[in-house]
Amino acid sequence: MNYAQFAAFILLLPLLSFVVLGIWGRRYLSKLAPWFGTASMAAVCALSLYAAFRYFFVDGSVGGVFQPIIAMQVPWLEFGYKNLSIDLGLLLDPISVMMLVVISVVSLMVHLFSMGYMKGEDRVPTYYAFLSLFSFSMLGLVLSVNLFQIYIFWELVGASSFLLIGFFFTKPSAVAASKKAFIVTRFADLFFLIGILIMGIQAGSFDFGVLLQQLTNPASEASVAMASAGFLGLSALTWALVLIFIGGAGKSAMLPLHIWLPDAMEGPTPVSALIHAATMVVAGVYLVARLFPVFQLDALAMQVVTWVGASSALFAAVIACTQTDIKRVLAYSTMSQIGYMMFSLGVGGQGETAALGYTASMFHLFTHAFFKSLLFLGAGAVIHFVHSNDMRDMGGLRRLMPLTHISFLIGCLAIAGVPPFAGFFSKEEILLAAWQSNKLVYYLALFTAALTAFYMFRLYFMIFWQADKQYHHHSEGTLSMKLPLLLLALLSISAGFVPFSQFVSADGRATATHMHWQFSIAPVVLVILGIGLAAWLYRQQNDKPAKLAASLGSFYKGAYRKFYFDELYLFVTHRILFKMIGKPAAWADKQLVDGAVNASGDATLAAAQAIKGWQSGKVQQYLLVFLLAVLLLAAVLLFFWLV
Amino acid sequence: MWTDILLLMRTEMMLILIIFLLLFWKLGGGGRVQIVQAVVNGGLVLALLLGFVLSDSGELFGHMFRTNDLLRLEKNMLVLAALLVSLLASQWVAAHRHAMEFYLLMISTLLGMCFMLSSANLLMFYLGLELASIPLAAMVNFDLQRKQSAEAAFKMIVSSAFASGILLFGISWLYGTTGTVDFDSLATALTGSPLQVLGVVAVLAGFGFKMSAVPFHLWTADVYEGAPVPVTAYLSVLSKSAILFVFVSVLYTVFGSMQQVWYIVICVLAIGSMLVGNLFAMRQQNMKRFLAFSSIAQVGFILVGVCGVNATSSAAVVFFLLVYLFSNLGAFAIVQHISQSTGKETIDDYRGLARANPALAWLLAIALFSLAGIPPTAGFFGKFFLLLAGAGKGTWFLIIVAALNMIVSLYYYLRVVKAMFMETQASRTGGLCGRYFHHGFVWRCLRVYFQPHASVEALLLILLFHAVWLSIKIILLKN
Amino acid sequence: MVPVSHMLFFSTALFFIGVYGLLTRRNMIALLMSIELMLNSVNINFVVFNKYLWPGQLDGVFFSIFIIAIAAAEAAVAIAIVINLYRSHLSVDVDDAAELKY
Amino acid sequence: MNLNLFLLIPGLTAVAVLLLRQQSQVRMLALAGSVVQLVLAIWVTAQFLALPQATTPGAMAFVSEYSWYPSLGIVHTTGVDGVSLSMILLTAVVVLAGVLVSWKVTDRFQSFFFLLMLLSMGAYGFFIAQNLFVMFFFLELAVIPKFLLIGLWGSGKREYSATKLVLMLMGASALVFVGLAGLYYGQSDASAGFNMQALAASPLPLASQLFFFPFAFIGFGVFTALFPFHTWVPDGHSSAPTAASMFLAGISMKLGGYGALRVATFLMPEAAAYYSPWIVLLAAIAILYGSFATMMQTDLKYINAYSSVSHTGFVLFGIGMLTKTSLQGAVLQMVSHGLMTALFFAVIGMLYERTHTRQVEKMGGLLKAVPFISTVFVIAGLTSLGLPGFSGFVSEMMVFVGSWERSGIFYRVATVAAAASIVVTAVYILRAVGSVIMGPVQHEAYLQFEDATWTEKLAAVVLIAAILFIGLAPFVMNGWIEPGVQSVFQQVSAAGGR
Repeated sequence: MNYAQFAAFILLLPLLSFVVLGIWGRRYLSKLAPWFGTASMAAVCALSLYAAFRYFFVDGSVGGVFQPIIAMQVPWLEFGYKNLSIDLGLLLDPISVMMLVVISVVSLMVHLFSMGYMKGEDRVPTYYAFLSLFSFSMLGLVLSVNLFQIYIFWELVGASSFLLIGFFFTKPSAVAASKKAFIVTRFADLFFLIGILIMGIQAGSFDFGVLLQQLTNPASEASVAMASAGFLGLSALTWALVLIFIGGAGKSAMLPLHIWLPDAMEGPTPVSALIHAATMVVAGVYLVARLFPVFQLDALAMQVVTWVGASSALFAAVIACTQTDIKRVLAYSTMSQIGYMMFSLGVGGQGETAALGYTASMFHLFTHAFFKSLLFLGAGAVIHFVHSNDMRDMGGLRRLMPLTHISFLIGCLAIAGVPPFAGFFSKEEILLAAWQSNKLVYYLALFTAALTAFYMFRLYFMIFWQADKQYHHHSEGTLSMKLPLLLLALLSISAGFVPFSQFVSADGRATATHMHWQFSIAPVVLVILGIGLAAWLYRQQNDKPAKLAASLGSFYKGAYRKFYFDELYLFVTHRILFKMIGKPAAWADKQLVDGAVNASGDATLAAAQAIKGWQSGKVQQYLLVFLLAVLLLAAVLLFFWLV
Repeated sequence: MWTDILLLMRTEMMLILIIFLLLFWKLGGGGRVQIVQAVVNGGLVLALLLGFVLSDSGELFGHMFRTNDLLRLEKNMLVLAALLVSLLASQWVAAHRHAMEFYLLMISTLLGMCFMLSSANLLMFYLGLELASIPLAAMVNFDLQRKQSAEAAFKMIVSSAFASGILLFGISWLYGTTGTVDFDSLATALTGSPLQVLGVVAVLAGFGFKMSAVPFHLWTADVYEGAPVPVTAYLSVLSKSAILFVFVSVLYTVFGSMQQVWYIVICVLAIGSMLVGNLFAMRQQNMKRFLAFSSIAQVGFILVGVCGVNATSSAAVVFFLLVYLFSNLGAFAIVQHISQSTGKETIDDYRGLARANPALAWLLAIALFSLAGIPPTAGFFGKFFLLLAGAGKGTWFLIIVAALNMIVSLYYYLRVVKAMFMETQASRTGGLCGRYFHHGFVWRCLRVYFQPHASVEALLLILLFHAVWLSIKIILLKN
Repeated sequence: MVPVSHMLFFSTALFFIGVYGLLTRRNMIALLMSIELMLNSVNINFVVFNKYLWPGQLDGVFFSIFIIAIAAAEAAVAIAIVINLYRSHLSVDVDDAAELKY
Repeated sequence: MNLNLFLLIPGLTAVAVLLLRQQSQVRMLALAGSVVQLVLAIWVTAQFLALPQATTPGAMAFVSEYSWYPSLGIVHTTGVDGVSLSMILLTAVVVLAGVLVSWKVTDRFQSFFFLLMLLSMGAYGFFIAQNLFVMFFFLELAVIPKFLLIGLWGSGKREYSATKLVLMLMGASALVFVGLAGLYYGQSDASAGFNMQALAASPLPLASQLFFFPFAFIGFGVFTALFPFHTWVPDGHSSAPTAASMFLAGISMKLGGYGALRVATFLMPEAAAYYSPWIVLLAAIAILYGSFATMMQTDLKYINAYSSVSHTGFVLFGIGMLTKTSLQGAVLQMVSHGLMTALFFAVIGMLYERTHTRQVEKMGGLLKAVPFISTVFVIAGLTSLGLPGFSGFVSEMMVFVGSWERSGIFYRVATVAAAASIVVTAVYILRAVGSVIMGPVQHEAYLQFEDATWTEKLAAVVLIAAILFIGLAPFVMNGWIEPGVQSVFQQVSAAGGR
C-alpha cells in the first residue's frame, strides 16, 4: 500500500467520525465530540500534508511533468452503455492535492475554532458530525476520478451545507436560508446533471482520464461525436460545458445564482468560514479547472466562464460596499473573489497565457482559502463577542480584541492585495493573465480590486475603529479560538510566497513565477487609494458615508438592496412556480383529474337513479316490456340482421 | 328396464320417494316438524350420495329422458343446494303452520328441475319447467300473512304463465316447421327459416325469463323481495342454475346450427343484464332486492361466458354456477339468519355488524367478495373462466363491457361490506346474534352441522371450504 | 278443408287477443283468463301442425294435452294465490298489487 | 428450494394470527412471520446468486410447476430472476417494517395483521409468478385487503378513499384481464397457455399487440399511478393507516411497474416500442405535474402521496424509454421508491401518533422534541430528493442516463423535463422538512413527546439499512437486475429487428 492509497483514509476518517458522532455522539460522546472530531481532522490534515509532500516533492512528477495518480478506482454502478459507469476512486494530481491541503487545513482550523465558538450550544456532537460529513464530502469531491463521482460528492456537500446552515434550526431565518441554499444550488445541479449526461453519452465515458484524453484528441470518436451532435446551433460540447459550468456557477455563487450565499451566513460562523469561504464555494472553480483542457477546446464556453466570473466579481464588490452585516460583506467579497478565480480560468483559454490563467486561478483559490477563512473566523470571534452581526453595533474593538484585530487586519490586507500578503501575489497573477488576453476584463478586475480594498477596510474600520459601544462580554475567547486565527494569519502572510506555479499548471509542467513589478504598480496604487478612501470615510464616525450614499441615490439603493435579485427570485418562485404552476397543478388534480373520476361515479349513480322508473311495480308493464323485447328482437333479427 | 330406471333416474326416484313419504305422512296427520326436517334432509343427503356413487349415462322412455356425467353432476349440485336451502330455512319453517307443504313444494320443484335437466325432448323440458315453476309460486306466497308475499306470488305466477305462453308459442313454431320436438332431430332439422327464427327468439325469451335476463327480468326483484328469504335463496340459486344448465346445452346442441341468430341475442341480453342489473343493484336498500339485482348482473356475466361458444364456455358456466350456488346461498343464509332473529333486512340495518358479530360479518363479506369475483374466493375463478371463455369468440367489446361492469358490481358489494365494517350503528340493536362465535367457532360449526336449526353455521363452514378453491376442479370435466 | 294459413291466423289472433287482455285488464281473474286464451292458441297451433303438416305422429296432440293439464294446475295455483291476495289486499285489482317496485 | 414458501409463510402466519387472542401474542407472531420472510428472502437471494441463472439473461431460477387448471393452460408456475428477487426483498423489508410500526394497533388487531399478511402474500405471489393467471390472481388478491385496511383503520375520508382506491385498482385489473385474454387467444403457440416464457417466445402479431398493449399497460400503469389515473394514490395513501400506506406505496405500486415491465413490455415488445413516446409523455407529465402538485400540499401524507406519483413516474418513464439502462433504472427505482416511501410513511405515522396532526404548518421544531424520528424524517426526505448515498440517487441517475441514451429531440426534452423534477422535489421536501422538524417549536406540549419506541426505531433502521445498502453499494443489486432486464431488452430489440 503506497501513500496514495493511504489517501483513502483521508476520506474514511471524516466519514468514520461522522458515523460515530452521528449515531452515538449525543448519547455517549457529548463531551468528547469536539475532541473526537478535531482529532480525526488533525489526522486527516497530517495525511493530506504528507500526501502533498510526497506528491509534490517525491513522486508526483515524472520527467518534470506532474502526472495524475489514480490511487484507487472501483466501478460503483455500471450503466451497461458504452463504457459508462460511475467509478469511485482517488485521483491525485496537482490541483486535487493542493485542494486536499487547503480543505484539511481550513477544516482543522474551523474544528479548533468551533471548540470555543460552539461551547454551550445544544447538539455539539451533531455539529461535529456534520462538519465531518462536510469534510468527507468535500475531500471526496476533489479526489474524484469520475464526472459522476464529482456529482455525487457535489450533492453531498450541498446536503451537508444545508444541514450546517440550518444548524440553528429553531431560527426561521436559518431554516429559510438553508432551504434557499440547497434549492438554488440544486437548480444549478440540474444543469450540471444534464451537462454530465450530454458529455457522458456523447463521449462514451464519465471518466476524467478518458474524457480528457479522448476529447483533446480531435480525431477520437468521442470528439467527433461531440462535435457532430448539436442543438440550436451549438455543438454538444458547448452545451455540455456550459451546462456543467452552470452547475459550478451555482455552487460557487456566480451571477445570477449567487443569491443563496449571503443568506447562508445564517449558519454558525465557523461553518461559513469553512464552507462558504474556503472550500465548497470554490468547488465550481475546481470543477472548471478539473475539466480545463476540455474547456479550452471551446471558445464559447470559455467566454461564458470569463464573463460570468468578471461580472460576478464586480457585481458582488459593488454590493459589498453597501452592506452592514459583517458576514454578508464577507459573503459578497467571497463571491467577488471567486469571480476572480473564475474569469482567470476563462481568460486562460487562449494563447500562450493559458497556463498563466489556470495557475493564477488556482493560486488565488489557495491563498483566498486562508485569508478568507481567517476573516470569517475573525468575524466569528467578533460576533461571539458582540452578539450581533451588524457592523453598526460594533466599533472600537481593536482594544478589546487585540489578537482578533491584528489577524483581521492581516486578512484585510491579504484580500485587498497589499504586498507582501498572500492575496497580492495571486491577484497580481490573475490581473496579469487578464491583461494578456482580455483588456476589458483586466480593467474590470482592476476596478474591482480597488473596490475590494475599499469595502474590506470599510468593514475593518467600522468594526475595530470608530467609537466604543457597550459590550457585555469582556473576554476575547478561548485559546481554541485564538489559535486558528494566529495560524491562519501566518498562512495569510506566507502563502503568497509559495512558488505555486512550480507545482500547479495547466499542463503539469512547472513554470516560472511571473512577477512583473512594474505591472503591479497600478493595482497597488488603486488598492491603497481604496484603503485611503475607506479610512477617510469610516475611521471616525461621521456623516460622510451617508452623504455619499445620498449622492449616489438610486444606485446606492439598488446596491444596498442587492440589485433586487432576491425580489426577482421571490417573484419567480412564488408568483410563477407556486401561483402559476403549482396551484393550477394541484387545482387540476383535484378538480379535473379527480373530478373526472368522481364524475364517472356520480354519473353512474345518476343513471341508476334515472332508470329506476323501469321497475314500476306494475306487472302488466313488465309483461309489456317482455313482449316488446321479444317482438323487437325478432324484428331486428328478421329484417336487419339476417336480411 | 326397471333396473335401468332405478339406476339412471336414481336422483329423481329418491325425490319422488320423499314426496310420497311426505304426502302419506301428511294424510296420516303429520308429525313433529323436526322429524319432518330430519327426514327431508336425510332424504336429500341420500339423494346426494346416490348421485355420486356411480357414473353412468343412458336414455329412457323412448329418448325422452337422458342422463350422463355432466347432468348427474348438475343434479347433484341442485340437490346439494336444495339441502342447503332446507337447512337455512329450517328455523323459519319450524315456526310455520304448513311446514310439510313447504318441503313438498320444494322437493317437487327440485324434481321438476331434474326432469328438465334430463329432458331430451321439448315436451319433457316443458313439463319439467312447469313442475319447477308452479309450486314455486306457491312457495313465494308462503308468508301467508304478508301482503308483499302474496303480491310477489301473483306477479310471479302471471309472469311465469305469460312467459310459458311465449315459450310454447315459439315451440309450436319450431314444431310446425320441423315436425319434431325431439332435441336431436330438431338439431338436424333446423334450417334457419324466418319462422324458426321467430320460434327461437320466443324460446330464448322463455329461457331469459326464467334466468331473469334483461329485459325479461322485471319480475325478479319484486318476487325476490316479497318472498320469504329461503324461497328467495331457492329462486336465485336453484331455478336459475337449473335453467342455465339446460340453456347452455340446448343452445349449443339443439340450436347449434342457428348460432348466428342467437349469438347476437345473447350478446344483447348479456350486456343488458350486466348494465341494468348493476345500475339497479347500486341503489337498493333491501338486501333481498339487492341480491336480486346482483343475481341479474351475474346472469349477464354468465351469458358473456355463454357467448364464447366453446367447450370452455359450458364448463365455465357449470363451474361458475357451482361457485355461485355457495356464494349466493351463503349470503342468503346470513340474510335469513339476521332477518329471522331481528326482522331487519335493509343494508342500513347491517351497519356495525362487524362490531356486534364479527364472524357473521366476515362470512357475509366473503360471500359477497366471492360474488364480486375477488380472489382468493372461488368467485374469482368463476368470473375469470367465464370472461376468458367469452373472449374466445373474439368479441372484445363484450369483454371490455363485462370487465368494466365488474367494477360497478364491486362497488355495490362493497357498499354492504362498508356498512358492516366501516359504519357504526346510530342505535345498536342489542346483541345481534352476539352469542354465537365467541368461543370455539370451528367446533361449534362441526357440532351444529347436523342440527338443522343452526343451519347458518353449517353453511358458513361450507362457504369457508369453498373459498379454498383448490378443492374444485369441475372445469376438468369437459376436457 | 280450411287451409292451414287460416288456422294459423286464427290461433295467432287468439294469442294476441290473450296478450291484449293480459296487458289491459285490471281484474286478476281476467288476467288468468287471458292467459288461458294464449295457451289455447298454442294448443291450436300444435294440433293444427300435427293434423296438417306432420300427420304421421302424435307429438303435437300430446303436447297440447299436456299444456291443457298444466294450464289447469297453473290456474289452480294462481287462483289460490289471488284468493290469498284478496284476503290481505281486499281487492283483486292488479294495480293495487304494486307495492314492490324500484 | 421451493418458492411457494413465500406463499406458505405469510399464509400460515395469517391463519395463525386469527387463532390467537392476546394482542401481544398476535403482534409477536406477525413479527416472527415477517422476520422469517425476510430471512427467507435473503437466503433465497444468496442461493440464487450461486446459480448459473443469476448471470444468464432470461433464465428463471427455482422453477416449480403445479398443475392447476391445465386444460386452460393454467399452471402454478413459479420462478425468479434478479428482478423479481429484488422485488421480493423489497416486500420482505417493507412487511417487516410495516409490522413493526403497527405495534400499537389495538383495534381488531387480529384482522389487521391477518390482512397485512394477506397483502404480503399477494405481493410475493405476484412476484414469483411465471404464469399470467397466477400473476393476475395475486394482483387482485392484494386489492381487497387494502380496502379493508383503509376503511377499517384509516383516518379522514377513509370510506371514500378506500372505495375509490379499490374501484380504480379493480378497474385497472379488469383492463389487465383484457390484455391477458388477448395474449391467451392471440398467441401462435397454442400450447403456451398463460406461461410467460412460452408467450414471450411466440409474440402476438403486430396488430393484436397494438390493440392489447394499451390494456395491459394502462391496467398495470394505474397501479403505478400512471397519469391521469393516479388519483387513487393521494386519497388512498393519506387515509390509510401507517402500515397500509407503507404497503400501498411501497409494494402495491410496484406490482404495477413490475407488471408493466414483465407483462406488457416483455410479452408485447413491438407495441411497447410503438407506444413508447406516449408512455414517455404520460410519465413525464406525471413526474413534473406530480411534483408541482406536491409543492402545494400541506398534509404530510398528501405530500408523500403526490411525490409518489412523481417518483413512480420515473418507473414508467424508464420503462417507456426502452433502453437497457433505463429499464434497469426503472427496476431500481421501484425498489428504491418502495423503501423510501415506506420509510416516509412510517415516520409520518410516528409523528401523527404524537402530534395528532399531519398538517405541516401545525408542526415545527420537532427536532428538538423527537430527535430520532426527526432524523429519520430528514433521511427519508433526502432519499426522496435523490441524495447520493441513498437509493433514490442511484435509480434516478440510472433512469436519466438510460433515457439520455435514447436519441431524438422528444426524448431528450422529456428527459430534461423529468430531470427538472429533482429541483421541484427539493423544494417540497425541504419545505416539509423546514416546517415540520425545523423552525420554532409550535407547542410546549411537543417538548414532552417521547421519542421513537424500540419497534419504531427498528422499523426505521431496517428500512434505512436497506436504503443505504442500495445507495452505497448499488452494484450489488444492479448485478442481479441486469440479466433479468437484459431479457426484456433483448425482446424489445428483437422486436425492433422484426
